[in-house]
Amino acid sequence: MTVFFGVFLLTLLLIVAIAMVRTDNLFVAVMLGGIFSLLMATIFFLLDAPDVALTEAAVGAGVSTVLYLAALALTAEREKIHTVHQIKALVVVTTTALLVIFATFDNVQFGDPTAPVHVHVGPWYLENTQRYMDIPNVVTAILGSFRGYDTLGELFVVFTAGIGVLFLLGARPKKDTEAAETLIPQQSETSEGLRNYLIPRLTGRLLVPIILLFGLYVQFHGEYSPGGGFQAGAIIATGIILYALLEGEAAALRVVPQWMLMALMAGGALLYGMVGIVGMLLGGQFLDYSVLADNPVVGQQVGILLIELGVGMTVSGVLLSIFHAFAARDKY
Amino acid sequence: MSAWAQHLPALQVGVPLLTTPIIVLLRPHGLAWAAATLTSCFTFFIAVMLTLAVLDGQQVQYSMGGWPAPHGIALSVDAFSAILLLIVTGASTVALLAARQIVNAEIEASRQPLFYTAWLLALAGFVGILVSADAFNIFVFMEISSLASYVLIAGGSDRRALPAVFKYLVMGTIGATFYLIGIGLIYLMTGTLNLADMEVRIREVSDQKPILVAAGFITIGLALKAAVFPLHLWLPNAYTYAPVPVTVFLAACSTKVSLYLLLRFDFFLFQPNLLNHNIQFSYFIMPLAILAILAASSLAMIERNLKRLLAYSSIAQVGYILLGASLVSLIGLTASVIHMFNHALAKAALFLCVACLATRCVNLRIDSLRGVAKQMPWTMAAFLLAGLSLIGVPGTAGFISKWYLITAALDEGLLGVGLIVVVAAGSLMAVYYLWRVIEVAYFDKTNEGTKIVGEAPLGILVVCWLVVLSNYYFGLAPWLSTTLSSAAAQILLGQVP
Amino acid sequence: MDWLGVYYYWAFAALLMIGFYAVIAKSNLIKKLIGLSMFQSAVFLLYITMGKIDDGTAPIYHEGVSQQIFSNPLPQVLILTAIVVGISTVALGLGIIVRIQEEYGSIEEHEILGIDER
Amino acid sequence: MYYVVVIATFATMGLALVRALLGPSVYDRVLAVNMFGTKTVLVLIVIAFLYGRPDFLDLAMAYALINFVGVLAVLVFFRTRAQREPTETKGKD
Repeated sequence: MTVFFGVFLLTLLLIVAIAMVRTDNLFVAVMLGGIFSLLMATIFFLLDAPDVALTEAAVGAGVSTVLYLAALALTAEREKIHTVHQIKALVVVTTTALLVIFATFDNVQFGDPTAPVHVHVGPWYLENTQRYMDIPNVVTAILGSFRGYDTLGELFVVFTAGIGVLFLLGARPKKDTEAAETLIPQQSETSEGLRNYLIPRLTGRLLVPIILLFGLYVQFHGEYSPGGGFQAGAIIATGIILYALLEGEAAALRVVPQWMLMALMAGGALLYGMVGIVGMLLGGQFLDYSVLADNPVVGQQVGILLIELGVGMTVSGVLLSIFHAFAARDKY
Repeated sequence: MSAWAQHLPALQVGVPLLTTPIIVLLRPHGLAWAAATLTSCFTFFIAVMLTLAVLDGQQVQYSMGGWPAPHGIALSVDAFSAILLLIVTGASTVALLAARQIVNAEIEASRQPLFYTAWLLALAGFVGILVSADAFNIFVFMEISSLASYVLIAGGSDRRALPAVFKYLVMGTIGATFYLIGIGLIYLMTGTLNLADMEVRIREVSDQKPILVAAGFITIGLALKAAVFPLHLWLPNAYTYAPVPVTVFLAACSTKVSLYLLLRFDFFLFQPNLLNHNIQFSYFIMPLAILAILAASSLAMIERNLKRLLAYSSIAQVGYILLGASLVSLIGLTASVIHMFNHALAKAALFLCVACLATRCVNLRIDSLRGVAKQMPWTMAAFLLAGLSLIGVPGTAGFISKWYLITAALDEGLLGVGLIVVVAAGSLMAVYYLWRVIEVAYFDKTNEGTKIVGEAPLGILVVCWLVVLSNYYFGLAPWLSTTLSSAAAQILLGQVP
Repeated sequence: MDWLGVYYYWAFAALLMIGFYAVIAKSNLIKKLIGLSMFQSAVFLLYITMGKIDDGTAPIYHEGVSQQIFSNPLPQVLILTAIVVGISTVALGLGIIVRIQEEYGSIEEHEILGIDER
Repeated sequence: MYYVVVIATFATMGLALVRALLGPSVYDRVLAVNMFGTKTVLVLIVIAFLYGRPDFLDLAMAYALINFVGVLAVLVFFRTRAQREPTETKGKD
C-alpha cells in the first residue's frame, strides 16, 4: 500500500512541477509552489522524516509563498517570454539526467537495511543517543549536538540571508522622490491590511495566538517530537506575518519593532556562539555541552535547549526582517 | 596559552563567525570597519599560528563538540589548507585595510555595518571550508561564503552589479547543488561524511557507477564555482561591478577555495581509489585548462575595461593552476598549489592598484586612464611591478610558479613541449594586455579637459605597495610557499611527508 | 521498496531535470528562482529516500512504538540544514530581483541585457 | 478502513489539483489550493494513525495553520494588486 501512496504522490508532484514551469502566470506558479511543498512534505512524512516534513511545510508552503508574493507585488505578475536558449537547456538537462540515471544501473539499494548507508554511521546515533543525552528525538540530538557545528553554520546561513536582504533593500532606489510622492496616499491604505474584512479578521485574530503558542510548543517540545528551533522560528514568524497581513505592516511593527528584530537576529546567533565558547572555557571542545552541568547527560540537554532557542530567535528575527524589508518597499 | 593552542582550528572559524552579530549592532559607523579589520587581522594571526604548527609537523585535528570523527564533525589543518588559510585571511585583511575610503564613498553610512558583517561572514565561510574535514559541513560553509559574496558584490554602486550578482547566485547555487548530489551519492555508497573515513570506505565500492557519477558531479559543480573556463560566465561581470575592495578580496580567494576543494576531492578521495581516474581527470581538465589560458587571455587582450581585463586574466590563471594539476604528478601539483599562492599575491596587488585608481578616476575604462602615470606615479609604478609578477618575470613570485610548471611539463616528453608553448603563449599574451594599460598610462597624453588628480590616499597606497613588495619577497625567498606547496602536493598524492 | 526506491530515485532525476530546465531556459528571473528551488528540492528527495529503511519508522522514540527498526536519521538532519540553506538563497535572490526591478523596470533577463547595451 | 479513507482523499486531491491547474479564473485556483492544503492535512492524519504514530498529529496541525496563512497572503496580494493597478498604469513608463 505504501507503494501506492508513494507512486501517487510522486506523480502528482511531477505534474505540479511541470505545471509550475509551463505557466506564464507567475502568481499561479507561486500558488502551485505551495502545493508542491505540501506534497513534498507529505512524501517526506511517508519516508519517515517528520522533522523534515514539518520544516518543508513551514518553509515551502508558509514562508517562501509569502516571500514570493511580496516580491511579486513589487515586480511583475506575468512572464513575458517563455523560453530562451531552449536547445542548450535541453542538451544540458538531458545530459545531467542521463548521468544521474546512469548511477542507478549498479547495485543501488534503497530501503535495504544492509545497504552501506544504513550500517555505518547512522545506526550509531540510534544506539547512543539515549546513553549520551537521553532524549527521544534522535534527529534533534544529531542536529543539536553530534553535528551541532553544522547547525551553527546553518544558523549563520540564515543570518547571512537576513543581512543580505537588509543590505540590498536598504538602498534607496534612484527615482525615489518622484515615485514616493505619487504613492503616499495609497501607502496608508495598503498598510491597513485586511482590517475592513470581517471574516478573515475574526478567524485570523483567533489564529494568531494559536500559531504563536504552537510555535513555542514546537520550540520546546523539539526534543520529544518533530520540531525544533528552526521550525519554531519559521512558525512564529508566520504567525506574526499573519498579524501583519491582517492589521497592516505598521501595526505589526508596533508589536515587534525593528530594533527587537535586530536584537533577535544577533542575539540568537550570539547565544549559540556563547554556548560553544562556554563549553570551551569549561574545559571541553567548542560546542561541547556535556561540561555545562555536573552530569554530562543533563549538560547535553541544557545545551541543546539553549542552542535550539538561539536558532529559533535568529530564524524568526531574520524571516520577519526579510518580510518587513519587502513589505516596506511598497512605499517607493 | 597552550590550552588555547589546541582550540586554534575552532577559533579560526569561530572568531570571524561570532563577531558578526556584534558588528551588525555597531552604530557609530567607522567602528564597524575598525572591528572588522581587527577581527580579520586576528584571524590572519590564527592562520599564521596554525601554519607554524603545521610546519612544525604537528597533526592539527579538532573534534567539534567533543564527538570523535565519523560521528561528529572533525576539523583538520594540513599543509594544503594552511597555505590557503594564509591566502584567504591575508587577502581579507589587506583588502579591508584598503577598503575604508572606497566603501565610505560607495555605500551609505547606514548600510556599512551590514556590509562589513557580510564581509566577515564571507571570510568565515571560506575559512570554514578550508579547515573542515566533513563533506557536508563543507557544503554549509560554502553556502555561507557564497551568500555573503553575493551580498558583497551587490554592494557595487553600478546597477549592472545586480544582474551580475543574480547570475552568480544562480550558477553558484547550481554548483553547490551538484556538489550536494555528489556527496549524496558517495554517502549512499559509503555511509559516511567524514573525508578521511570516506577515503577508507570508498575502496570497497570504488568500481561502482554511483561513485563514478558522484566524482563527475563534484568535479563539475566545483569547476562551476571555480570559474573553470567554459563555466566562467558569472565571473567577469561579478568582479567588474563589485566594489573594488571586494574584488581584491574575492579575486584573491574565492575561486582558489573552490579549486582547493576540487583538488582535495579529486586527488585525496578519488585518485587513489577510482580506476583510471588520473587519465579521466587529465583528459577532462587539461583541454579546459589550455582553452582557459588561451581564450581568456585573448579576451583580456581586447577588453576595454581595466577591471574586466583583470577578471579575464584571473580566468586564465585558473587555467594555469589546473594545468599543473592535470599532469597528476608531484611537481605538477606543487606548481598548481604554489601558483594559487603566487597568483593571489599578484592579483591582489593589481586590484589594489585598481583600488588606488578608483579613488581618483571616474571610470576604469582603459582609454580614460591616459597619462595617469604622471599624476599617480606611485600607483602606476606599483601596477607595473605587480604586472611583472603576473607575467612571471624572474625575481617575482609569478616566476616561481611558472618555473615549477615548466619543470613539471618537461617530465611529460612531447606533450610537455606543447604545454610549454601554451604557457609561453599565455605569458606573452599577459605581456600584451598589461602593456596596453602601461602604454596608455605612461605614454599617452592626458585627455583634454581632465582635471588634475593627485596621488591616491596614502593609506591605500601603503597597503598596495606592501603587497607588491611581498610579490618580490616571495619571488626571491620562496621558502615558505615552496615548502608548504610541496607538502600539500605530497598529501594530495597520498605520500605522507 | 526495490523498484519503489528506484521510482523515487527516478522522480528525483525528473524533478532535477524540470527545475534545471527552468533555470536555464526561462528568461524571467522569478521563474529562474522557482526552478532553482525545485532543483534543490529534488536533492532533498534523494537524501530522504536513501535514509528510508523498509518497515522502519521515524527515528523518534515513543512509548507506543514497539517497532525497533528506525530509519536513518542522518540524511534527515542534513536535509533540514539544506532546506534552510535553500530558503536563504531564495530570500536573497528575491531581494536582488526586487532591486533589479527598481533599477531596470524589468525582470526579464533578455530585456535587462538589452537595456545595458544601449 | 484507513485505506479507504486515504484513497478517497487522494481522489479529492487529484480533483482539486485539476482545478488548480486548469483555472480558469484565479479564484478557482485559490480555492483549489486551499482545498488541496486541507486534504493534505487529512492524508497526514490518516497516515499517522495507519502507521501507528498518532504522536505526529502535531504535524497536521502545523500544516493546517500554515495553509491558512498562505491563503490569506494570497488574498492580501490580490487586494494590493487591485488597488495598485490604476496608479501603476499611470505612474510607470
